[in-house]
Parts: sequence; structure tokens; C-alpha cells
Amino acid sequence: MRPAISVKEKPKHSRSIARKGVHPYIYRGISASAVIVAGLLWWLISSLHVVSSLFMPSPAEVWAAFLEIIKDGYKGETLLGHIGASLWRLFVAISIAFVTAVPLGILCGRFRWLQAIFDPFVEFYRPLPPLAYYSLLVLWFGIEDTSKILLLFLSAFAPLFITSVYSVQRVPKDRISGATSLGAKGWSLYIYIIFPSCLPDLLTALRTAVGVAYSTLVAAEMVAAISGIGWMVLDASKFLRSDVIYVGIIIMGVIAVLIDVLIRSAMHKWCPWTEQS
Amino acid sequence: MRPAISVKEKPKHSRSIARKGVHPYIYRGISASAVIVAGLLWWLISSLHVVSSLFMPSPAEVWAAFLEIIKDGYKGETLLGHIGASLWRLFVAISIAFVTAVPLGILCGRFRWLQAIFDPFVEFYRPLPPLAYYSLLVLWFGIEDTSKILLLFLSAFAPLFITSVYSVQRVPKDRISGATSLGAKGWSLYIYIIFPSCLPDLLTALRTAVGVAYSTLVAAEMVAAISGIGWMVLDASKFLRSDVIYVGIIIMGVIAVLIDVLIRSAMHKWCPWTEQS
Amino acid sequence: MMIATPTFTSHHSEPVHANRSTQIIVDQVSLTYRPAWEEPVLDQINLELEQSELVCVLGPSGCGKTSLLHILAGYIPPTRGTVRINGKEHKAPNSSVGVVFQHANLFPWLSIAGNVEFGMKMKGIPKPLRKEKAAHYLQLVGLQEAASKLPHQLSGGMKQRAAIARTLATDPSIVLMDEPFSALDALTRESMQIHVRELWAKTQKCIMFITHDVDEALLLSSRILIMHARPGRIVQDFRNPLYSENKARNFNELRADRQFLELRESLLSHIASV
Amino acid sequence: MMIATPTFTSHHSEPVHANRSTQIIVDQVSLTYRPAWEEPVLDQINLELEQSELVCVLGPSGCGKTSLLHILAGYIPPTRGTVRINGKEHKAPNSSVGVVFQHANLFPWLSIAGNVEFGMKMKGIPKPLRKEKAAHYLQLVGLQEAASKLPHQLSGGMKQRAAIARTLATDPSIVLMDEPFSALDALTRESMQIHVRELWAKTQKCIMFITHDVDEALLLSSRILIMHARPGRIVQDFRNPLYSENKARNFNELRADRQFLELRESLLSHIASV
Amino acid sequence: ALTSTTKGEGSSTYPKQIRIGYQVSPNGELLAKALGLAEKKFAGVQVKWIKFDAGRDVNVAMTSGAIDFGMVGTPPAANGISQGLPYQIYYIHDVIAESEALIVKNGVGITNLQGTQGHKIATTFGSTSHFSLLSALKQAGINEKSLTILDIPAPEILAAWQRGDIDGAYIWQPTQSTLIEHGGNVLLTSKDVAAKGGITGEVGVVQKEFLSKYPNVVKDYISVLDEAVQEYRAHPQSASVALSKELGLTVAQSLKAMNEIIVLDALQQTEAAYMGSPDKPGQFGQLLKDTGDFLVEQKTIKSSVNLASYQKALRNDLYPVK
Ligand SMILES: Nc1ncnc2c1ncn2[C@@H]1O[C@H](COP(=O)(O)OP(=O)(O)OP(=O)(O)O)[C@@H](O)[C@H]1O
Ligand SMILES: Nc1ncnc2c1ncn2[C@@H]1O[C@H](COP(=O)(O)OP(=O)(O)OP(=O)(O)O)[C@@H](O)[C@H]1O
Ligand SMILES: NCCS(=O)(=O)O
Ligand SMILES: [Mg+2]
Ligand SMILES: [Mg+2]
Repeated sequence: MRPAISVKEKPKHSRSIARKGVHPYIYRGISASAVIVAGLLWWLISSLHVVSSLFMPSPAEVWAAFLEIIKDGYKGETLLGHIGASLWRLFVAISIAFVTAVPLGILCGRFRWLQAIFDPFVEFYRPLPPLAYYSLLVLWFGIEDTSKILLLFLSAFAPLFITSVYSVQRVPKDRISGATSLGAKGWSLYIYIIFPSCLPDLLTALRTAVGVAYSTLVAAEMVAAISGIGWMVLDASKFLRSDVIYVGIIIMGVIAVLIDVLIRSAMHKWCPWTEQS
Repeated sequence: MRPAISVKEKPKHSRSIARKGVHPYIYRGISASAVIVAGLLWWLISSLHVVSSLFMPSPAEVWAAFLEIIKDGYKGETLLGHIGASLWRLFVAISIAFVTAVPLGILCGRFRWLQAIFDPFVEFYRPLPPLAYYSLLVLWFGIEDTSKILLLFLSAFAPLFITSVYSVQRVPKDRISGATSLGAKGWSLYIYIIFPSCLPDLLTALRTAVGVAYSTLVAAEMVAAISGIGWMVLDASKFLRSDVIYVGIIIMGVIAVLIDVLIRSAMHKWCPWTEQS
Repeated sequence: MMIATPTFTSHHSEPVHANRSTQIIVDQVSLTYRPAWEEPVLDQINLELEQSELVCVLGPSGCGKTSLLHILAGYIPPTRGTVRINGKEHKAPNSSVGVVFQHANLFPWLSIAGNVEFGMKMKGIPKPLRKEKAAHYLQLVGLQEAASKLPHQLSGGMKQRAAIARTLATDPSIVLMDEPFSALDALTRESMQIHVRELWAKTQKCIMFITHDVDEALLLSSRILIMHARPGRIVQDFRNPLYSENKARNFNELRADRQFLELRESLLSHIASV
Repeated sequence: MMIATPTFTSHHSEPVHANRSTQIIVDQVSLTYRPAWEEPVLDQINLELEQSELVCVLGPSGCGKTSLLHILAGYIPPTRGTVRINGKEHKAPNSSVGVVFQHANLFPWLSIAGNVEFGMKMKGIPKPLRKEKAAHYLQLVGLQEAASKLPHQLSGGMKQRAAIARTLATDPSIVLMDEPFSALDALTRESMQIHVRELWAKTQKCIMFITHDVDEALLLSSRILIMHARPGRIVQDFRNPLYSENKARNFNELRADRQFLELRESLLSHIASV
Repeated sequence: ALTSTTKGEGSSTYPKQIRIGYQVSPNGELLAKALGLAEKKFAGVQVKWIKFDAGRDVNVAMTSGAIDFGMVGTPPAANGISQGLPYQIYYIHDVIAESEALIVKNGVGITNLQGTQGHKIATTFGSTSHFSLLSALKQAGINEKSLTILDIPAPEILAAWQRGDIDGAYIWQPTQSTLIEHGGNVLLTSKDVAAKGGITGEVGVVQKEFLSKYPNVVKDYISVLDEAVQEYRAHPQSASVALSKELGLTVAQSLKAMNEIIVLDALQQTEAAYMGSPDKPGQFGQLLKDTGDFLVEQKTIKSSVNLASYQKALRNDLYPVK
């Protein structure tokens, strides 16, 4: 009976590599062209004055606004000051979320009764629009950084917590059994086996969490802020400074991309084994 | 050489079913108890007047506010009117997002050059905080429903588009080959093979998209709205009507859960084959 | 590397089915995947398949069996050479060449009957006729009971039978199978082999059957091709000596046969030697 | 259902290793998974395993082989009965009972050396000693070169060897293996079998080896257990007649042996009959 | 976007809908709304009143074409004109006196403007109140950096006050009265600031396109405003009753608020101090220019146009000639 040569462990064919080797440049070229064409269109539309520069300032105006903000700052704060204020809020919020959500999530993943306690609350607040409960946060914690950071914290907490729970439950049972047979027990099990097993998932969750928190950044800076890149955009929009709005949006987009690259390279470095699949 | 009895097609063990059969009730009980305890704590704290009812109205006050809003509405609109206004905006936005993002995503999934054109734009705006570009939408499309719906549309578009692209690329090559060998070609391939193949992913993406759009609902109703459940919460917070804020938040949470249940049951009904794994 | 085995009769030197019509002519087919300067995957393949042949293709992993099948199916064009089916050049997949894959590859959103009807629907066959024919083919593979079930409710063997019914339902003149049973467990696999043998006897299709399993090739085929790798080419092409003589013998009998064991050993060493 | 096969010698009626010390005593072990009113998965298992035995366990899928192994490893407590290892009741997993799983189950974030050192680290063995011992065991399985690689950079067979080294490095008195090679391809599997046989000869551990593969059981074991299902019980327990006589014969020779083929056929029909 | 037109009374064309962006300020326009005067005048046309919290929001709405008429303070007007917003000023509603003021919390220990240093004062950025606060600080030689000025929309200032987030606020009515009710003291009013040159007022703006298409509608609306101002002056008591509903204040508070501004009727618009006439422009252009320049100096807005441009934005040709 049975296959003369088993096929289970086929060598990975080089086809995908062969494919990837040549083409990406073409597609990157297309992407780049698309961006350039969009830029030209922008320039054309704005220079033909088809639409008022209130709606669509020309690339030159935006660039000028950028230079001006670099030089003089925006309303009493340098550009780096604004960016720094926002990133600091984000960083503090994400850090607190990570060091609370992950251990709690890991414990909840191991003990279903604990999960049963926290689940209803997390599941309830998670889908809520952050601005809805921001009202309460402002009520409780005032208009200063505390409530802003809490808002970011809460939006980052849910994805980190939920992924931690899920990730622990996905740790192969055999891996834990195997580790106990090698003498691991108690805290060693958490530190040496469960945490590293979850790490790839946790980094992915961190990416999500940063994304979600980032998307509430402007909301957080809506209330009585005087610094922050989000506040800058909002303030500019109140005074119809569309050139500054554009500058702010572009900066925010670039920062988002950079943060993502950062986390991805951390994943690449710390969890090389998750790459292939 | 060769296994005497191949193990590839192991019957699915009944263990997980056996496990799930007994326990959930216990855990549901724990969850319910946790919610009840939290409710009691709320009641206790507010009735002991440890904190002012400005910050934490008692359950009774919230209930009274709820009844009042049910009876008299809130600021010229019935409760159902507010909920209806919000859900209508959400519904229109999601519908438009679905019928645009999905076909475009499917095409981009099939033709990489098309994907290369759209990718940089979607990837750039996706991580942006919606409030950042809301300023522009208001400027371009006014303060009425158009800009609100556009904001929701844009937040729903990205996840639907990205998943459609990804999902098409994940359709097994053999499935498409197989279909062509059965005579499918051109549009038939899209309608009978590719779309249904992607359907489970699309429904999952719809869940995400609704979640993301829902979380920007309050932001959308921030500017010049006079209806909508999000506006109600914002307006209440301006006048420190914490009881109304609580009512609004609870209603929003409940609606979110209901929408999610709805989509999940659609998935269950339309894509039963995705359940097991 | 050519091993002269006394029991093998070369197909080309002594045609087995001289009286049958030729279905497929593979003429000097070569294939190079991108980049073009790489060594060809298939090198000048010549091959004729005839009506009611069941040709098993054996060869080490990566020798190009699947690539050859994909060319015959019309999924990829050969870099050089042509494929003619019933006299016409074959350039794109169509329902005259049916394919059965390693994994059943059914459409999970369609019932089993829906899957079997799919090809006919594409051909524009009216619904009542479709239903009738689907029922016929489901009966042929013993799945009449499961007609209204969804694929995920079936076992691996049942799925693979449904896939075969689906392919046969478009009445292809040739059926290509790429290791169709290698994902099945031993017992199911054996019953599927019996099934295919019976179906073949009934329908008299020309079947090209890729397998890794020497036993399977010996038990099923009327003709065996052996391919070698780098570049992929057909190094042996012979009628299966167990076939014509033992049409009626069952598999267990065949397996106990001395000739079977000898052939098996010889083929195995032949393939492993690559 | 008990098939009397002349070539099988019952282990209990005629102890093979009367002179060796008993390592594991399984005493009237039964197991019922929740819910408790279901039929037991294991029913009153009695078993003694002795030093430097290599016991292969064969049985149909679902008969409880893995469950028995999990009880021996201490992962799940038996519903009734006890397991004693070296005289002491065994209740929780520890490094005296090593386990090798179907999938290598290495810790992907640790290098191969790190994996092998893991058990010693848990035992609190100081780093230099750990390094030394790890090197020794890696050498034993022929992986000295790969010490600093991460598991995902290794082939399936190498991973499985690393897993064996990792288990041996904690110096367990018994090693349990649950179909350790069933995910490997045929050629790798064969070389792993040779490896295990050599390791066993060198280390003289008591090994319990679960497999689906009759060939594997015949080639490797000194003793074979056959289990039946519903409820799981040991229906045959005999010394492998191919073993003692043929310690030095290589696998290919063994396979050609008439006795091998007969035993194989008989065991197969025995298992399939369930 | 302008709505399609329909034949109204007489031969003049009327749009189907007139959208008026208003703010809650105790002036003639609010009274016109309260008494439904516009609805009466434009019978058969849908009059849509849209409430705004500050002039900056009106500017955005004007820019996006969401409203036809709007009301803004002089600072947002100066900003709007400088940025070339598609509107012109057709009416000066009022000049602000005590109706906008700096209110500080009792017990915080702020007794004069100097005392605000190191404290948190809220106002709505870009508004008349913000302008007056900055002007007052400048007049007193206080560095604005020595206190924290927070941007909070008027309706939210009371909440911030009650939560204890702020120590004071420079804000208009009705919030001002409410703050006083909740333990606030008037420290300084816009009348004081105006006396030293920082004059603020509230003006009506209209879409340019709307004006050129429906000049008669604008003229008719001016007559509505004029009618409201006459009523405002003639029957302050009944006017305050009507206004109290819009303001959310008591009748007495409303009456007091009415006395804290100077409302202007149509005829007064042509006076030299205000709009002037086509051949003799008034001083309002200069006021806007000064306002704009100050805002630029404060970096609140980007740039200010020249006097001629401001004057061009003032439509003093729409008033009935006496
Ligand atoms: N799309 C592709 N692009 C590049 N190389 C390919 C592609 N498909 C196959 N190859 C290469 O062509 C050779 C033949 O592959 P093919 O899949 O036809 O072999 P096979 O005989 O079917 O192997 P197996 O027994 O493993 O299924 C291999 O070296 C493979 O890496
Ligand atoms: N955790 C569990 N909960 C409930 N039932 C279980 C559990 N684990 C195994 N079983 C059941 O116990 C029986 C024996 O399972 P076990 O995995 O021990 O069999 P096995 O002989 O190892 O099978 P295989 O050859 O497929 O690995 C099966 O019927 C299985 O469904
Ligand atoms: N009181 C007028 C307010 S604003 O229009 O200047 O914002
Ligand atoms: Mg292949
Ligand atoms: Mg098992």
C-alpha cells in the first residue's frame, strides 16, 4: 500500500522567488507614476484656478506653508514641538496599554474565568466611538493631557488585550506540554514559553493598536489643546488655513507610515520565524 | 518506507465539542455576575454620593433620563429619530463603500498594475485620523449630510478595498484553473467564481468596515448636526448632562453589538463552509 | 540513467493501441519559466495520447509533471512546440479537457449537484437537462445521496468523487488528473482507485494520471510514462504489462503477483535513482 | 478479534527481558474524558515497561494511543488507576519522562542549541555545563553544524533530530514518542529510523514509540503493542521476532526477509480488521 | 451651491430656499428669527435658520456654500475678507459693548487683568472675544504667554467652568450671564477694551453669487433686519421676552444683554462711522483693516489685505436712500 514517495515535505519551489525577482520594479514604477500624475493634476488644477485656493492650495503654497511652519512654528510652538507633543501622548498611552493589556490578556487567556470577568466590559466599550466616551473622560479627568492620554490608551487597550487572550489560547498545547516535560513550570512557563510564543501576535496587535490610537489622535487633541499636530490641523481648519491643513495631513500620513515601518522592522528582527508563512 | 495507514485524514475528534458542551454556562454566569457586580458598584458609589452626580449619575437618574428621552425625545428629535439619523448615515456610507470598494478591489486583485495605481493613495489615507481630513470634507462638501456620509464612507472604504484585493489574490489558482476547464470565462469567472470565493473575506471586511465607520460616527456628527445619537452625546456633554451621555453611550454600545450579531449571522447563513476552521 | 528492464515494453517501438484514434499530440513542447535564461523545465516533449488510454505519469518531485499537465490543460502556453487535441491546436482551457486536482477543488458555496452542474451551466445547457445529467454522473460515482450537501459536509474521498463527476459531466474528450488521491488516507485511496478503474472501463475516456505512487500506477494504468528532471523529459514510455492480461483481476490479487512486486521494485529504484 | 498468529510470542506469557529493571508500571489505568458518562477512552490498561526496551504501539486512529502517552507523560491524570515510574507515582510532567511529538515542537525563538539547553536551564544547570552537554547531544544527532540556527531554518528531519536531542539532554529515564516521523517524507523518515535505532543502542533508554506504520514498528522495536478501540485496550503484546535475532541487519535486508513480509501482512490485516 | 429659483411676489425672482447662518447674539437678527419676520417677508420661500457657535464656523460654512447669509464678528470677517472668502458684508448688526466680557471665578483671587497671569482663561479662538482679550492684554502690556488661553467653544465653557478646568473666560452672551450665575465676576468688558481702540462688532455677510443673483432678496432681508431693530428699540420689553427663549436666559437677563450692545438700523448703516455710502465710504473698512492687522500681528491669521480690498467687501449700496 501507500505512496512510494511521500509528498508531504515538498521542497519550496523557487517559482515565487523567480516571479518576485523581476516584477516589483515595474509595479513600483507604476505606483510612483500614479503619485506623480496625481501631483501634476493637483498642480494643474490649482494653477488653472479652477477651484479656489481655499479648497485646494497649490503645491507651491503648501510648500511655502511648510517652510514657514518649519521656520516660525505654528501658533507659539515649533513644528517639532507639535509633532513631539502628539507622539509623546501616543507613546505614553501605547506603553501603558502594552504593559497592562498584555499581562492581563495572557492571564485571561490561561484562565477562562478571568477572561469571563473582563470580556463583557472590553467587548462593550471596544466598538464605541472614542469621541462618545471622551466626553466622560473630560468630565472625570479634565481637559489636560490626562484625558487625552487616557483616550488613546483606551483605544489601544482593546486590540492588545483581545489579541493577547486569543494568542495565548492559540499557543500549541503540545508546546506547553513539551515545556513542562522539560521541567518548565510556574512563572518560567509564562516568561520562557508563553510570552515568546505570543510575541509575533503581540507585535501585530501593537501595530493595530498604534493604528487605532493614531486615528483617535486628532479627536484627543480636539478639546482645549494648544499643541499637537492634530490640534494644528483642527486649528488651521477653523481659520481656513487650507495650506496648513494640507501640511498637517501630509505630515500625519508620513508619520503613520514611519511608525508602521518601525514596528514591522521590529517584527522582522525579533520574530524572524514568522516571516515565511 | 511508507505509513501502513496514512494519517492525513484523521476524523475530527469530538473533544472540542465535548469540552464546549458543559462549560459555557459557567463562564456566561461569571460574565453576568461581573456585570451585575459592576452595576451594584455603580449604584453604591453614586448613592453614597462619594462623587458628584455630575460625574457619575446614579443608575436611577440614567434610567429616568432614558425614559424622558423616549417620551420627549432630545432637543427636537425623538430617540428613534436620532438613532435612525445615525444609522441611515452609516448605512448609506457603508453601502456606497461596499459597491465601490469591492469591485475595484477585485479588479485590483486581478490586475497588479491597477493595484499599483491605487495602492499608494489608499495606503496613505488609510492610517490618517478621520478628523484630520474631515476638515477638508467639510470645506469641500459643506456641513450637511454629504460630508458626514463621505467621512464614514472613507473610513469604511479602506478595509473593504484592501481585503478585496487580498482576498482575490488568495483565491486558489487551482480553483480558477478548474473553473476555466469547466468552461467559465470572462465575466462568468468574476460572478460565479471569484466573487463567491471572496465572499467570506468580504463579510469579515464588512464587519471591520462597519466597526471602523461606527467609531467615526460621533466625529461625523460633530459638525453642524442637529440629529444623530453621536450628536446627542456631544451636545449633552456641552451642557454637562451626564445622565444623557450615559444613555447615549449605552445605546451606542448596544447598537454596535446588535450590528455585529447581524453581520455574523449573515456570515453564518451565507458562508457555512467557513465555520469549521 | 536509462535502465533496461526486461519486463518493460517500449511504447514507441511497439504501439499498443494502433487501432485507436489519437486524441492528443504533444509536439516538441518545451517550457521555460521566467526568467527566460533559466534551464528549461520541460525539454522537447513528444507524446501521443490515444482514446481510452489510462496513462500514468511517474517521476521525482519537480520533474515537471504538473507543468506538462498545465500545458495540456491550456493553463500555460508552452515556450516552444504545440499541443493538438483532436486535430485542433489547444491554446486555452476549455471543457474538452477536464482536470481533476490533488485537492478536490470543489466550489464550496455550491451543493454537490451544483458543482456537477457548473460546467453544463457554463455551456448554457438548460436547467432540466442539467439536473438530469448531474443526477446521472452523481450516480456513476455513488453520490446520489449527497447531491444537495455542501462540499464541506463530505469526506475527502466523497469530495474527490464529486470532483470527478463534475469533470465528467462536461463530457471532456480527455481527463487530466494531478495526483488526485495523494491527500487521501490509504483505505479511501484504494476504494478511489477501484472507482477510477471502473469509471474508465465504463466511459472509455483518455485519462492522464499523475502520481507519486508506483503501486497506484501499476494497478490502474494501461501505459506508464516515467519522467526525469532537469530538464523534464520522458525517459520511459511503455505499456503496463499487468494491464491487458489482468483486466479482471482485483487489486489484492495483483498485489500478490510476483510480477507486480518485481515491477514495483524496479520502478522504485528507477525513480529514486534520479 | 484476537488473532492467533504463530509468529507472535506473547510478552506476558514469556517475558523477554526478565533480567532488566522495570521502569514504568501502568496499573489498571482507565480514562474517561468529560462528560463522565461517556464510554471510557482507555479501559483498565496494565503495562510494564522495562529499561532499554523500544516498545512500538500500533493501533487504529482514535484507539487511545495518544491518550495513553499523555497519561504516562503526566499531562492528564488517569480517571482510575496509577502510573509508577521508578517506583514513584507519576502525577505531573517532569524531565524524567521525555516526550517527542509528531511535529518537532521546537521553540521557534531559540536557536537549536538554545532549544537543547532549555531543559537543563530549567533544571538550573550552570551555563558552561549546559553548553557542553548541548554540544554533546547535538553531535549525537549530527547537528553540531546547525547549533546556532533557528528552527525555521532547518528541514523537517533536522528539526525532529533536534527535538530528540532536546529530550535526551535532560537525561530522562523514559522517552515517549508520538508518531514522531509521520510528518516526514519517505527518505527522511528512513534515515530518522536508522538514527533512532542507533541512539537507542547508544543510550539504552526505555522508549515508547507510537506509530501508524507497521514497517516502522517492525524495523525499530524490540516489542510491539497493538491496541484496539472503544474502549482502548492492549490486545496484543509481544516481542518483535525480527528484533533480537537481527540486531545488526540493516533495514533493506530486513525488508526483503520473508518473515518481515509475512508479519507485515498479518499485522496490517490485524489492524485493519478493527 | 445655490438653490434653484422660483417666482416670488411681484416680478422679482426668489430662491426656493434661503439659508441663514445665525449666532445666538442678542441683536436684531436674533429677534427677527424669534418673531418670524423673515418667514413673513419671504412667504412661499423656505427660510432655514442654521445655528453656529462662532464666526469661524460660519466662515467655513460660507466657504463650502452651505449657507447664503451669515453673521460673524469683525475678526472672523477680517479674516474671511483677507482670505478672499466668497462673501461680502451687507449689514452691521451691532457694536459690542458689555455683552462680551472677561469673567473670572470667585475665590480664585483674580482681581485685575494682571492677576490673570498663570491662570487658565478660556475663549473661542478667532472670535470677537478672543480679539478683545488679546487687545486688552496688549493694552495692559501683558505677555499673552504668561497665562494659558484655551480654545473652548462658547457652549462648552460652562461645562469646563463647572468641572474646574478653567479660572475664567472671555465670552459673549448668553454664556456670560450663566457664568456670572455660577459664581463669576466681571473683570473687564469689551466696552473697556473698545474705549482704548479695540472695537468689535457683528456683521452680516452674504454669498457674492447670491447677492448678484438675488439683490432684491438681500434688500428685502435688510428691511427685515431694519424692522427687527425698530421693534427692538420700540418695544424692548416684548422683544426681551421673545429673545429670552432664543438666548436661554431669563427675561431680565435678556433685557440686560440687549442693553450691552448697540444695534444699528438700516439708516444708520450709511453713517460715516459705519458703512458709509458708495461715494463716501465709512470708517468700518478701516476698523476691519485694523482688526486684520492686529490678528496678523498676533499670528492668529496669515495675512491681511489692504484697505481698498476691505472697502470693496462692504456693500453700502443696498440701503434705501433717504
Ligand atoms: N510558476 C512557476 N514559475 C517558476 N518555476 C516553476 C513554476 N512552476 C513550476 N516551476 C518549476 O518547474 C519545475 C517543475 O515543477 P512541477 O510542479 O511541474 O513539478 P512536478 O513534477 O509536478 O513536481 P511535484 O511532484 O512536486 O508536484 C520545478 O523546478 C519548479 O520549481
Ligand atoms: N481532550 C479530549 N477530550 C475528549 N475526548 C478526547 C480528548 N482527547 C482524545 N479524545 C478522544 O479519545 C479517543 C482517543 O484519542 P487519542 O488521540 O488518544 O487516539 P489515538 O490513538 O492517538 O488516535 P490517532 O491515531 O488518530 O492519533 C478518541 O475517540 C478521541 O476522540
Ligand atoms: N460674538 C461674535 C462671535 S464671532 O463671530 O466673532 O466668532
Ligand atoms: Mg506536481
Ligand atoms: Mg494520536
